[in-house]
Amino acid sequence: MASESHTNYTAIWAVLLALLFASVGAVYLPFSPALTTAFIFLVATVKAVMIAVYFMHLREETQLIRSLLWAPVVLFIIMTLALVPDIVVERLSDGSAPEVSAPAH
Amino acid sequence: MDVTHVSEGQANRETSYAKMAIWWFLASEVMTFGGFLAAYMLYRMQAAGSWSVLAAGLNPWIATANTVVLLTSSLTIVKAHQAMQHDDQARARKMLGLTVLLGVVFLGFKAVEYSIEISHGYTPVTHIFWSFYYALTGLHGLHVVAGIVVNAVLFVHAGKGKLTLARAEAAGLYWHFVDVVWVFLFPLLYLSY
Amino acid sequence: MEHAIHPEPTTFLRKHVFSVDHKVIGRQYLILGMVWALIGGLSAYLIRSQLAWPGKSIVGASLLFEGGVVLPEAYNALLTMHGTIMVFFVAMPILLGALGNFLVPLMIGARDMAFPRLNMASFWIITTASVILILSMFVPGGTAAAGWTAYPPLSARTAYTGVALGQALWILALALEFVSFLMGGVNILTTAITMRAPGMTMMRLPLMVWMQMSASVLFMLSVGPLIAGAILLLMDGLIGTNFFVPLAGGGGGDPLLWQHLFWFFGHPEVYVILLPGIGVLTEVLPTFSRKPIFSYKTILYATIVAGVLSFLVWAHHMFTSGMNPLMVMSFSITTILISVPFTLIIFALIGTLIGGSIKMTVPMLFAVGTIACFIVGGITGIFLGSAIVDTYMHDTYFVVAHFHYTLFPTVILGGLAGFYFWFPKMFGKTLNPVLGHLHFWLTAISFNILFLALFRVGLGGQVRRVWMSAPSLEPLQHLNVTATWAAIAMLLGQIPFLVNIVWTALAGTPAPGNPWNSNSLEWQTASPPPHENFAEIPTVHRGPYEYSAPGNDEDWMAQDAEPTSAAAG
Amino acid sequence: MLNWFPPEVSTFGQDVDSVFWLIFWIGLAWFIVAEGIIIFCLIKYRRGKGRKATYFDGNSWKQASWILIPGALVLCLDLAVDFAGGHAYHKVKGELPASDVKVRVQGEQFAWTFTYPGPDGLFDTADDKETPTLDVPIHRPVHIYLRSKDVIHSFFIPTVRIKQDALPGREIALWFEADIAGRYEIACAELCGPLHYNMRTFLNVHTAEEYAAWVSETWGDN
Repeated sequence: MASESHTNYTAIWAVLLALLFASVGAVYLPFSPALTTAFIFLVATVKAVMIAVYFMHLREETQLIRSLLWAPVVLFIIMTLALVPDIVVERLSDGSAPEVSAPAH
Repeated sequence: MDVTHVSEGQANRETSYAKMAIWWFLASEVMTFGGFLAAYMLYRMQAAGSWSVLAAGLNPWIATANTVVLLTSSLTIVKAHQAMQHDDQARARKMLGLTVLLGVVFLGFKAVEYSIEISHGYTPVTHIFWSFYYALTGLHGLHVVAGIVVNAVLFVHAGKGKLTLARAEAAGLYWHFVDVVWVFLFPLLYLSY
Repeated sequence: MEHAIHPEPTTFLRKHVFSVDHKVIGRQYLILGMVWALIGGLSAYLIRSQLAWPGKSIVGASLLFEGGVVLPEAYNALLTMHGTIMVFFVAMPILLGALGNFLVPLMIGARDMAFPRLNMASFWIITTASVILILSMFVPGGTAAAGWTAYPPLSARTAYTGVALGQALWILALALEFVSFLMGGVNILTTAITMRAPGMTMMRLPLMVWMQMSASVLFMLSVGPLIAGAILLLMDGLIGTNFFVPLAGGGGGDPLLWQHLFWFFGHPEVYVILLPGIGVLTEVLPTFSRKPIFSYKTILYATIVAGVLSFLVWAHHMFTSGMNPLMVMSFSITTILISVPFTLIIFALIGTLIGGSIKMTVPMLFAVGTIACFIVGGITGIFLGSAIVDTYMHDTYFVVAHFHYTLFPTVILGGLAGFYFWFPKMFGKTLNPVLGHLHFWLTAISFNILFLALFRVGLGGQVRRVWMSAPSLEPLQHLNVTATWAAIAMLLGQIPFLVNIVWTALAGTPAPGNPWNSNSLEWQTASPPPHENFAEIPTVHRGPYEYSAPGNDEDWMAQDAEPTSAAAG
Repeated sequence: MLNWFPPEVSTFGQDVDSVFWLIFWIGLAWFIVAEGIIIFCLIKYRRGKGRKATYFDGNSWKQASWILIPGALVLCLDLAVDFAGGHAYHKVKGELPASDVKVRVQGEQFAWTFTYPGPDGLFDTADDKETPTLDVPIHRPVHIYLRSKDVIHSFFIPTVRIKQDALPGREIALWFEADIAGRYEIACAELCGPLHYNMRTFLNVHTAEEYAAWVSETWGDN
């Protein structure tokens, strides 16, 4: 069925760990929060793609299964971007919101 | 009833029932976690950085160790799948056992982390950040538990030499998915601004 | 190695109750859907009676409400249950569960679904969800009463509606229903892709199979955010978190987020219900026009385009909800554009009638009735798609009439077209056509009177989900009364249908394997099909719509008939 | 024309109605075309004695054009409706025109309350007045600042053709200018609990003199 994959999984695993420590370390570097956040999520995306391609053998899959991964990711991005102008807005903070809220402060 | 009759549609996709089903399932799971992560990210953006002071209540070191554990478990389960390609049931069994063990270690770390946070007074109703923290890690944790159960069952099958490649591959795909979710959860919760 | 078919069950339990046979599961879904349809119909009767004669005692309601009077809290619970039952426990089980499960393996020439046990589990999960939904009506605090859309903060806090456990059980019932149809969707897709008979290429699939597959894909890609939202809403209700309830100090959650998560799922959901309805039409119309479906490719590509677009239109349910006006404009444009693929599909279905030799049997009557009514639904959608007109129309009875004109034809009229068409194949007996015709005219006429009256009431400014219409709308009250009498006539119109079923079950004449001389594979085996569907897996030589093919004396040619002359499609 | 709507009394009411009628006539035309073809086919092609169906599957471009052309026509009409609707929408929901008449509308479970800033023009000052009905002058734009105290309500004045959900935790601004004096009904359009049907009040559009009298009577002292 799938070709005898001789890719060295341990090497990929090592790279993943390296990327992990890079992103954890990045938090302590004196860059602006925006830059650090961008770097961290870039690293996370690279790790996700590596796992998908190597560990989940995506390269050997049919186009249908690859599209199964792309469709939800694209829909997720569209939904999140479409919601930004509605949720990420300044809200009332002068106490006129509901009194009947949870005991949580 | 003629069992040997092999139709053109079935022959080239015979072993992919389990894989086809898992990928469809993972597509809907990506959307479910996507809905969660979208809600969390949007609220965090709306809070414009005010959550980072709350996130200080988290312990990134345990989480980093957890990420190492989960990445390693992804390695062991892909080795189990590799072993199954050579129909090496014994090695697959060893690797599956390691995966189950690492999964339990992950949950152990999580339990320790939860107890620390609750002892500091951070409960799901403390603040919406903590509500999201417990909701996200809780749901992910449940998926880890489900993965451990499946892998344990396959571990027993491998012990009796009855494990099939399709099932090992499907369990592997599911476990890698759970790992990918954590790969995104970790920076979102512990490292972001 | 062919997927070994499960052995034929022997005990009554394995044969009829805990069965893994897709045919038995299809029948079980059908019965579940029809029982819920009666309950949903009775709740509609109570709602309409309260609107026509506010505060009065309703005939037959005294066993539910003391004195037969529906109070406002009970009214809100009724409208919540009516919406939830009709969408999730009638439309989905009948169109996806019954028709999907029963037809897909037969139409592609397979012996059963790819995962028979998963298929059985999906039925028993939705049955558990049904039990939970019924239990949620009898818990302290009453039934969920925040509408089937359950907008927070109304649905998130007990203080606002007095409902405590009812809302949580309602969410749980929905979550289980989603799990059930996720399993069903995986099954249909895996089966249709990997288990087709030899020669059954993707372009020779009957369009019903394509519609079931696209409906499953739409459902699986859209349900995720709502599952996330449901879990958050559950935590808001039970634990008291603030995901959707804002805090006085400006923190806390945002109710708009729930609306987005709900409608991101909500709109693809209505296409999940619509597409199998169109799938019924693409099988019934060619069979009784003795003519191929008009432009198989256009319908297929229009369905795919409509499916993709359906993920980009959800916010037209929220034009007046405080959304950013720029977002409102972009969603208004995509919403109005989605009328184009559906125009193509509807005109292609009408094109199937042109040049045909049409026999108005009962299934054909229901199918043509479905198209005729759906056209009204589609056109009134344009009003609601235009943001400025929707500002006036939103949450009025115009919207209620619009979505009934789209959902009712596809689920009830389209579902009944499928029921009368495949009843001989499913149950091996022939229904009485006279009762069928009577059933159609009673249902169709009363449906049109009911909702045309509500269009007018909606234009007059009557707001939706109100226990009593506004005093300023007194001049339109006679329309409310007419609509209620039409609703009662429609419910009574179902009696010939029930009589027909009972009479056929007891004394119906056995049905032949291919009563309508139709081409697709399910008609090429016995009625009802044996346990393993086909004695021998058929080899397919042509598409499913080769009716009146030139050079062929018969006016039909089964998909698996040997190619005798040059007529091989 | 057919008087299906309540009379429109605001400056942009005419725009809303004109877009409605534009869609109505286009829709009616398509309705007649589509239903006409169906009825025509059912009669002409019914299975009489020996009527044989003609075989064409519509997959060739020539035949498919029978439906692609109407589809393209619908696309063009859709775009026309988009532009007409978009223009009117921008007029209603675009930036608010300048105005000195401001009212804070607060929706709470089962009542609307209206707060007027009073002579100093500022909210949350001593001279604010709160009334159960919305009193506005004629021919002058009015700013509404919509809030909600508990659940989602929807501020709906049919005759003025505006509707806007009141979200708890947010203040949403909208405007209208009434050009016919009178007393018009205000309703809540979003399900907000058991007495949602009863959450109604009135919009009083006063002529200039009446408005002055109302102002002096409400703020009697100065």
